[in-house]
Amino acid sequence: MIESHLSLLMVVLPLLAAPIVAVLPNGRLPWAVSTLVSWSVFYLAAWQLMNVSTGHVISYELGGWAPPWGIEYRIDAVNALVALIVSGIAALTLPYALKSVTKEIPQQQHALFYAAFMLCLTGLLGIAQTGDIFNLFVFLEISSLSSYALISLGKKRQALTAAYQYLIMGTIGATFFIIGVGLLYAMTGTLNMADLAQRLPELYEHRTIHTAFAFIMVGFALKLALFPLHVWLPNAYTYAPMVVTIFLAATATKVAVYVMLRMVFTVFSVSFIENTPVDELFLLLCVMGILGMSFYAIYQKDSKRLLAYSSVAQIGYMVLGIGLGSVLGVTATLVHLFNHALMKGALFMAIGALVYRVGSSRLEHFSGLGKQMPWTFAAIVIGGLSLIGVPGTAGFISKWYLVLAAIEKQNWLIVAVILIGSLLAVAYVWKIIEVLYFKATDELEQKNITVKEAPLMLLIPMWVLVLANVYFGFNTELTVGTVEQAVKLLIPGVNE
Amino acid sequence: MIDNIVDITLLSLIAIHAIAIIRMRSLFAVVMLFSGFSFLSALLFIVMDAADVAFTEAAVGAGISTVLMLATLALTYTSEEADKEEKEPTHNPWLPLSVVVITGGLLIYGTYNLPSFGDSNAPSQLHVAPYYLERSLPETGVPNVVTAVLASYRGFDTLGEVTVIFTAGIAVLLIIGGRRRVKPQVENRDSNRET
Amino acid sequence: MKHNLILRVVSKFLIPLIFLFALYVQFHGDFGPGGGFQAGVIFSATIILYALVFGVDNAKKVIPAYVLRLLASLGVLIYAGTGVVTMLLGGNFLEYGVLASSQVAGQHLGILVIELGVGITVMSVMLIIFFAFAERGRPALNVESESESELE
Amino acid sequence: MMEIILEHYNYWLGVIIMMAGFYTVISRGNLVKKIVGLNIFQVSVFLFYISIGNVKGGAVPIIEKGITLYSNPLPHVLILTAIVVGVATTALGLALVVRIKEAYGTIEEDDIHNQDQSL
Repeated sequence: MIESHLSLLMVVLPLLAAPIVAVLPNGRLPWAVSTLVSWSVFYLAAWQLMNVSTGHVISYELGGWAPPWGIEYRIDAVNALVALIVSGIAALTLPYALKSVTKEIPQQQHALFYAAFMLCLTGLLGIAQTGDIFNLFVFLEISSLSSYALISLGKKRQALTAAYQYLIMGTIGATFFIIGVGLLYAMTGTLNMADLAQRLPELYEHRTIHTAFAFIMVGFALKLALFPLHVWLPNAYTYAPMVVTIFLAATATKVAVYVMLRMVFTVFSVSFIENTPVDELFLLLCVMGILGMSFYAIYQKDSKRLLAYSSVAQIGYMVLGIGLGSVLGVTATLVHLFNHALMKGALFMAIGALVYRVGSSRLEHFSGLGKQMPWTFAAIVIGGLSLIGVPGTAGFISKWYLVLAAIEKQNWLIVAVILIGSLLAVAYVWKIIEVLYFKATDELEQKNITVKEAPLMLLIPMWVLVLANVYFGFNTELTVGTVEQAVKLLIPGVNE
Repeated sequence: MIDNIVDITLLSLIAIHAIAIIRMRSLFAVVMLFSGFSFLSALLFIVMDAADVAFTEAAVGAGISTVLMLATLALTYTSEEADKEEKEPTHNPWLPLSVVVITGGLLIYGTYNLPSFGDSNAPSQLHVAPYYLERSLPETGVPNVVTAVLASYRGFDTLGEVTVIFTAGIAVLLIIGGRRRVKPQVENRDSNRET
Repeated sequence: MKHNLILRVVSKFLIPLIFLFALYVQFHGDFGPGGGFQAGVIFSATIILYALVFGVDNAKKVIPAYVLRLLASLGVLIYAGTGVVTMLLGGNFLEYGVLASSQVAGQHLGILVIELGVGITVMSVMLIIFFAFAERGRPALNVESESESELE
Repeated sequence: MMEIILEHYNYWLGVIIMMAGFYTVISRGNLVKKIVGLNIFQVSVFLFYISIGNVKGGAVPIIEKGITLYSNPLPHVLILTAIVVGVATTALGLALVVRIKEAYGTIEEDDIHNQDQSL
């Protein structure tokens, strides 16, 4: 009994913290409270994952009303893994935020900033935990509204237009989603995901169901920035304050990918997808996204924008797994979901450390910094290797499973695309490294400026993620083990 | 039948408002038309037995949203630009038009299997809803079923809703809280150096 | 509008009436249409009317900005706190039945309390938004006189 | 034929309104008008939900003695929540518009784009 209360507390803790933080005096207190809350939530998430990794499913009836009449929290290994990613990244981002936010956000806004951050965390965790399709929409909007506000706090004025653009596209996405939910409700009379999964199969032939599925998919393709609906993402990630970029890049799109997985495999099913052209369409868009966006990344002059385009390409890899629709494919998606959060988190934190010292994220301002900030530079190298997918890093594991999934389906085109994508990743990662280490440092030496290594408060969270990238490159028990458990629940009957 | 006539009339009026808003270029007129649009929608909600929704839509759409839009217009146009017209659209309308036609076409296609309007045997009226209508009074003692579902059966959604409103408050304070501050011109250019 | 006598007198009549109506909507939501959200909006309308007729500064004296922020937080805390209390009393989150001796009485109490939370938050957030827009229209402050700036 | 129209006209007119709103959002360059379009788009989705819940001859779902047929309360509840979400989004979007005007001096998308390009 108590265990399921704890699953709910994970969402309610930051929800309670937000209004409290909002009225605290500006200064360190809002930060301290938020950090404490994020750590407790992380602890709960780890505990929850241990609980469900054996195949046990936690069901919690909100308000004491049995589903489908009340709202249900239904947590299996998939939810728990996503919740762990979100809370883990939050628990690392907040310590990092102390220095970074002080530099980027005016002090009179700190309490509100951390309140918005807590709300964003609440929303993302709420999406990850819920088993009710409309409740998901409500928490989606909590996370979206707070992230619009957080993005708009960037220093440059383009942050405002980026936030506005994201607001318009995000709201269109959310509205498409509720159109789909409405159609499903009209046909089945229920909003509970498990209940929907039971009632839908007899309606698979209906046009209305096909339309509903299309709207839900387009809605979330907008939210997760699937090529070609990604246009909001590069601007948002480039102009948002550093901490916000780190947090959103590592969590927000992952949660959207999770929702897509949940919709495709739990609410609908593999047999439904096989009779629609959706899987082929996904594969096509992913191939175009991976190649196009990786190529685009090479030509960027701003480090944040470069990594943002790389994110769009990486989202392609995740959706690729969904498109393949096999056990291996979904395993690859979930493993990459986890690993990509680690590598993008580490890379953006390292870029954040550079920005902290030089005040700009343009590559030309980074020249020669690699020698002056060796720890940050090493973090970028390892993070970059993981992004490319070099053996010995976490990135390799997810690419490996993806290639296996493609070979299993004998889809050699996909295998080729994954390999070319990795080569392109080498090119854009090299671009950052080249500037940092091999570009002449004349300018800096002439002016006799020495740039100090980033402060420990930035280095520690960064290196925790870097080491995680290496650790999960060797020890795959937690990631692949849990994920295999999760996939059994998503695609039942295939593994047994 | 009379229901249908009222229904069609209101819907047509609403559609006319929506289309007029596309064509109208005076922003003040657009906002006023939007207010009318919301008000007519509220009327239609009443016709369709959704009193609570009508009440809220009238207060929010015709009230708060309109006031906020007018405030924004007042803040974004100086007195010299009193005409407050949007610029002539410069882009080719074919791309957005085709997106809209495809989306709309898909939706019309999707309504094919929808139970007919007002059908009391539709799946949506048979599964979860009857439970609320039968049990809410004995279980919660609240005769207004909408309130019972809102506050109790789906109370967690409403907690989320309050949180959304709270988020909006926080967000507006973050974005436009406090008086506008302007730096002297020289410094201003400097801070936009990299833009 | 500050000097229009008719407006001032009429609004002095109207404000208490709208206020009463807001209270009616707040507490009558169980039986008729209405509830916390609608009541909050109507209640904020009384203050907005006051601000339009008597000026934003006077309205802010009635409810200062920090009070609004406190109230907005308070409403959310009342709602979520009710859930925590029901948990402590041995029920699930927001299971109002445990709040009183009988299921129906508990539900009644729970719904009343959370609707109050909704009303408070909605009212204060609407006012926060209104004041933010109203304040923004004033002439800009020159930052040199202040230590911190938004553009920094 | 007449029957199909009578059974579905509510949805169809709803779709037309929906698309009018959607078109306003994606084709217009004025930031305020985009927000208006977004609102129309959302309200039309609300109309669609309430249409789903409507029962011919049903009453407002407030339990009273002697009435047996009510409209479906669940879509009403969902839409109450969605309306609130909509107004929150509108407020946030308009606040951003105000700031964009302060930063760029215009609220036309093309002008903003040109300014960012030229810098």
